[in-house]
Amino acid sequence: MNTRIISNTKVFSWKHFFLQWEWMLVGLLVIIFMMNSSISPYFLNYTGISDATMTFLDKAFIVFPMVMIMIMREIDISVGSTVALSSVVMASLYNAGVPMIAAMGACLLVGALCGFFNGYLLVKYRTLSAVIVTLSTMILYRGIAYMILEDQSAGGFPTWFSFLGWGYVGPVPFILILFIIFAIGAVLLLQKTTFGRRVYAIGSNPVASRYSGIKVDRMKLIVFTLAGLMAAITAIFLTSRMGSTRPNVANMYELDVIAMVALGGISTAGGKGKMLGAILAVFVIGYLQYGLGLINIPAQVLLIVIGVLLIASVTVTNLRGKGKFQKKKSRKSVQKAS
Amino acid sequence: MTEKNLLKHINLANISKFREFGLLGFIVLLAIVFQILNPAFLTFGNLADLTKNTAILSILALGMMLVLITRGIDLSIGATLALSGMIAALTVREFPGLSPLLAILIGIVVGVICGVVLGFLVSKVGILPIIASLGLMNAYRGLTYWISGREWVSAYQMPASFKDIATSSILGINTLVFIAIMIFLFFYYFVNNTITGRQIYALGSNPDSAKISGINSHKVYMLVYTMMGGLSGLAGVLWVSKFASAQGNTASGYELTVIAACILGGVSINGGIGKVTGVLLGAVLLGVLDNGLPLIDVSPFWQMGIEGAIILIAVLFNTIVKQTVEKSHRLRRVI
Amino acid sequence: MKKFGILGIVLTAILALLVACGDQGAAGGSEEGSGGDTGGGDDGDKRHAIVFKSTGNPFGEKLMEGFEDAVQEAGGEAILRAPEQPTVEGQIQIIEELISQQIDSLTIVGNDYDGLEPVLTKAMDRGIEVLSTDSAVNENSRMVHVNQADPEAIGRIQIEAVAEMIDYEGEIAVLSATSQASNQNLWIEWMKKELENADYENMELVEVTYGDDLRDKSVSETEALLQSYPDLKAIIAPTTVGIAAASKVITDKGLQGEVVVTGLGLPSEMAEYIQNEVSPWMYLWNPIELGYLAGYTAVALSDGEITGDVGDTFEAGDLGSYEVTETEDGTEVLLGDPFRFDIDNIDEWKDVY
Amino acid sequence: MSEYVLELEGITKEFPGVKALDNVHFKLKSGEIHALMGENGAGKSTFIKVITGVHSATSGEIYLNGEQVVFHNPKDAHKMGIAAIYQHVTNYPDLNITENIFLGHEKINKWTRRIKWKEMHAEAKALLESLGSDLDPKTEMGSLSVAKQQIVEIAKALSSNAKIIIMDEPTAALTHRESEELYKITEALRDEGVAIIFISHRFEDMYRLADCVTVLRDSQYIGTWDVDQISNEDLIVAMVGREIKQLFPEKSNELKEEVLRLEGLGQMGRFKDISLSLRKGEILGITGLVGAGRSELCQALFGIEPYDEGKVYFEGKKREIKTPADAIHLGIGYLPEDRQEQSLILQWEISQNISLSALDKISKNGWLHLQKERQLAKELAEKVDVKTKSIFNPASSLSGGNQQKVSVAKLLTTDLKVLIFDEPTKGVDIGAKSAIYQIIVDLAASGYGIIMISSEMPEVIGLSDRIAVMCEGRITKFFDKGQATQEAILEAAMSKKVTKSKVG
Repeated sequence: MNTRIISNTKVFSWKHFFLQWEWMLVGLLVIIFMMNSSISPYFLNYTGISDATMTFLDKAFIVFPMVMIMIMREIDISVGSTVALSSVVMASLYNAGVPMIAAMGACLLVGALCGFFNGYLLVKYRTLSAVIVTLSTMILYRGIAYMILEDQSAGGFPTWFSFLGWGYVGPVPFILILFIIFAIGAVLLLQKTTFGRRVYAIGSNPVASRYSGIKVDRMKLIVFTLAGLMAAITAIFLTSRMGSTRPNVANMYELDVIAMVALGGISTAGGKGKMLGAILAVFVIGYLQYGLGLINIPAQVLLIVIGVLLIASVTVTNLRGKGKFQKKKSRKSVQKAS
Repeated sequence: MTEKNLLKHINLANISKFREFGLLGFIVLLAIVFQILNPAFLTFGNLADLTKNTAILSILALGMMLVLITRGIDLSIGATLALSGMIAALTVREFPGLSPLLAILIGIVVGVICGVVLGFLVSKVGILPIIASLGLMNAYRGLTYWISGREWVSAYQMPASFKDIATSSILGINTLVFIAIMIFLFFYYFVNNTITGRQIYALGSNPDSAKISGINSHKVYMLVYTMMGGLSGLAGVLWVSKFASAQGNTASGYELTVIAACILGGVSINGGIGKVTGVLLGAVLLGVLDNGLPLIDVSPFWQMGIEGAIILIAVLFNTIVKQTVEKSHRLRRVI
Repeated sequence: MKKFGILGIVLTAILALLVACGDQGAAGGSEEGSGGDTGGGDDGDKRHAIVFKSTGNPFGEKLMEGFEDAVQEAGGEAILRAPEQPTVEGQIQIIEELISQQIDSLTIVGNDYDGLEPVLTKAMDRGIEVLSTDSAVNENSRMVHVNQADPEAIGRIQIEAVAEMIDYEGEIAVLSATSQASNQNLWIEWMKKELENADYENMELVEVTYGDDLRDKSVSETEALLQSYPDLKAIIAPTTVGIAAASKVITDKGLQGEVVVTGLGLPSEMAEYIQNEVSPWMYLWNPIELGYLAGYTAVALSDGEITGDVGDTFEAGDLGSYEVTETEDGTEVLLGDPFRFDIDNIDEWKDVY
Repeated sequence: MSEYVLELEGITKEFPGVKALDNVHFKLKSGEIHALMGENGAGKSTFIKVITGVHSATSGEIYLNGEQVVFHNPKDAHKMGIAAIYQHVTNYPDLNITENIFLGHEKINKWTRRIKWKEMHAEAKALLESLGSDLDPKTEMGSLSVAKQQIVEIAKALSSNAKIIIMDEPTAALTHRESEELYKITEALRDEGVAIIFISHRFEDMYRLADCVTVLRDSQYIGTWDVDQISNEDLIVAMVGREIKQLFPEKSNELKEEVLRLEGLGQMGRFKDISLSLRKGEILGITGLVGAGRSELCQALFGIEPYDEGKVYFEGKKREIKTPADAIHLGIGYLPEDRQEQSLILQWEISQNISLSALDKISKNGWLHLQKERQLAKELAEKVDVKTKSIFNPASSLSGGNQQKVSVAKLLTTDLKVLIFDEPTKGVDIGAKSAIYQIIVDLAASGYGIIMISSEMPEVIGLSDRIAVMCEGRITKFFDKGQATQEAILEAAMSKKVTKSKVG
């Protein structure tokens, strides 16, 4: 129709590159490593660090889907209960004579079903918010776990099962290998695929996404099911690490996970943040806790530190994109009103 | 669409108009079931217990209602409650002669300070309420352990006057219940008949317009979180007085119960909607469940599952009614 | 660049907070953090750690106090830890941190009987002596258990006490905790066995309820018991929060003398209700002594004085000599019989723990 | 006492990096309707916000009745008797009518500070009646139609005894009949001595109502004229800064075979018994009053809210459309009415916006191929002539018209055969309007079947090959090209008599 030339080559900007939140987290991680090694002589020790890594990685699996969920402006606070329920189902089935592999399969299935149910309710009843749905199912799922196991614990798993949570492949913890594989997958999925692009689109503007032919409902079902599935994987590792399980395990895990995701720079207003940030945040919080644990900081101080760190980091993210952020906030509310 | 279906829709529409009556009906139904299964349910003594146990929950739920109406959320109230309860208890342990009114005041002041911090983070710094209150929840809880030196304050360390706050009565009504009623009346008046009260609804209903209408949104956010904090502080003192013990882990996770009460009471998490009477009924419903389930010999391990199922059903019922009403609005148009 | 300035401020603030915490830990002798600060380990001092169920529990604080006393008397260094919530996950994390610090012994008060087995086994593999106290872990997870009292005795003595209080006649109920810890159910089992005795034929255990160690839940469970069983004569609550909550309800309802409460509770929490005779007496062992004994057991294990096998004997400071004995699961060191708190002695104990 | 109730002298407003108003003058007499015109982005909205105290001017003075005033916040302006009715309805959907009317100046008891509900309800009722509306003031605002909400907004302005009322595009969401109501009310207000600033894109509004007109362009003051002094062409030149010769392009499209046919399509409560057909290369205009079911019909056709009766034939085969994805897969594209909410992701790059509905095309097995995306975006952005330097600029950096072009470019990414344009020129200034018309005609010429919904009669008449008029959920009349006149369409739009719609 005409001859206007529009550029389609991207200009690379170092400034832009280094102003990413992820660098801030990398810096934080370096500082924490320096701090830890200066306050405790036991920190710089390969076995110690790798052992510590194993203790905080179990719940980190839920971070992957939670990042997607929060980018999509939703939230899932039932994941802790999903961990408990799927863990309890797995252990009870095993104790009832089901082979361990099948019990693990059932665990994954239960987790996925829990997540699917959340997603289904959310999609079927559009006016319901995710907070309400998952708050209800949070109580429900744990309630079911209590119905199944009452005050008992279930365990006595085969010896190979403990390898999952405790084992090393060569010098590297098995769980870390699996986590890295999942992490690479998650980063690629969110940043390099159409799936990821759609996740961001839905979070940035759900209405426009739907009008653009994105199957928003199906996407929601997928990510919530994924959250359930990852909660089940967490359940497997957690159960393996404990060797037995109870209905009260993984209490408040959702809050830990949300804290990691928020620290990772994912805004609950949707559409913003990177998977890599959340993955870095897992290690920031994990090693901070470990380092403070090495100098035997009391639990209450640890609580305060984590709380303050969370608020401080989010404050910085907010100040960072203040202009953009506010614009978006108001846009969002317009949308809600309409 | 048959005539009969149409009629059904219109009936449902009426129910939603009187949503509170629906909730009340459900409570009555539940009460009847409990009564049939255990005649001790509808006795004066048990009902007195029930109201006493629901008082604190309803106080907190009213505060949470305002927060939710402004599209916010406060997850730190359990920790605020523990912190202010603990500080009040430590104070009366040191100064047994302290007037109980002053103890209540101390609790409220601590709560207000906690609320102001959260309000500041939300309104001025612009952190999302769920994240800000999550962070503060950790911080306040940690502070509670720190201040108490991880000790408890036990019954014998509290003066009788302090413990009497919860057991005494005013005008023949238990003080806890009396305070809850007073707060209920205040809220009823406040949200319906004062400008500030209506501004809270306006802000939640449409934050952008509120700006143009000259509503100072910072002030309103500060106000609701401060009120929530103050009420948590008050609840903290009442809690400690009621159970005659202050622990570091007091009311851990209680915020979720409070939010559940609000949701049952019809408060919308998307802001703008919520009635004082509804929230009260929501709190009472949870109170009835907590009181009734142990009475009818339900296995203690089933209680949580049953509660979860009832909350989910109530939430779904509410939504289905709402959707049906919208449909019937459309139906009335003849084409 | 403004944003990085802000980040700098934030980080400085966090570091300052940490430094402050460190100072505080070093200054306050009774703080949990005190042990680790001296660090090192090359100076020859043995380091003994104890991990309690959760922080902010007075029983645990006293237990750890006793433990610290014993370890210091023996010339070692005590590390006192507890997770914020009473969870297995939290304890596993702390134990990993302790393993990294290459401690010499680990005393665990388990949040679960079996759930700590993997991590404790790992600790033992790394050359750490592991023992449990108060709330036991299974025999594979530890070398010896320091038992406050024989569960059988605890169970039976509570029935005997309640029988005496209500003249061997009437309905009784049990208000338990969540029974997440291993001991509660075992005691209740022994109570039921004791009740089979012909002496108690006029007594009936009508219900066992669970207050989850939460104040509000324990109160409503107690109220439900009173409503459901108007003829209820006694409540046995073998848990601190439960017994105090139940006593509070009886006090508030003015049922002194009609319904009695007994069980296991902290004297500080129960002083009020023993003095107002809602609970004529109740039992508990001395957590300070229990911790003290555990401390000496830990020291003895790490010095190679004992190995946790049956028949080993060792000196436990002021408490005298103890012997490791055989039980159904594993070996144990038994502190003694539970202590009875009543109106005559409560005043001297209520300020102690 | 000055003869002007409101005077603004040399108002300049700067935002970081942008000068939104540059030395603007404005004078308003009492009892006058003063039109304020200008293209989008000319600074009208900012100007209004300065008058109402939402923004404070960087420099310049405001005189009210000859006295200089300074507004620190909206309340100050409100107290001085200035009220505004904004372009996007700014009400509180969860509050009732009375509250919406009185928000900000509630009637309260002096001593108890209690809100006097009874009085307010009564007064609200009286106000509404004076505006010829029988709404119950206790009704929730959110349940009202847009036109009724507009009436409440006016009542709100009246309730504060405003001497100056600013109406920012009040007719944008209204139909002709509703606009006519609004004109009457506005005139009545003027006759009572209220000064009114009326902002509109519609020339008809201005000619019908205004006494004089002030034009802004590119944040600058261009001039003020009496309405009868200035010709249409001059006004356009003043607004656009250049002459626009021809608003509607020459049409050269050729009608080919049928691509889409609807038979008895219906959706409960929204529309019923819709039968029509569309040929390749054809532009079918659909018009009618707001609420006649036009948008609903097209949204159903696009699968936003599925139809519940009737049949859709696409290229001769019966098809089901349940979701937008179905529709796009089939070859039906939709340009939504509200591009900012329904089409674009403003903070995203232009290229990402363009590729959003064609992610499968720029990917392989789900992996994004960025090079392909950029190529596609560049091609299409150039094709629809988006005025930007780079496809990596965020969509928010574009003007309304160019955003609309990006929305159109989005439709061109996939292999579509039918395009539905829902109010394609809504909120678009004159310059961009004719560009969009050109695009539509070109698209038709290249073989797309096009359905265009519009409330603007000239647009419908000027572009369509055929026009379907809807009224209360049904198609009341079809006009062939050349048959339609504004009057005939209006009559059909308001008639309840259903002409049996012919198929094909």
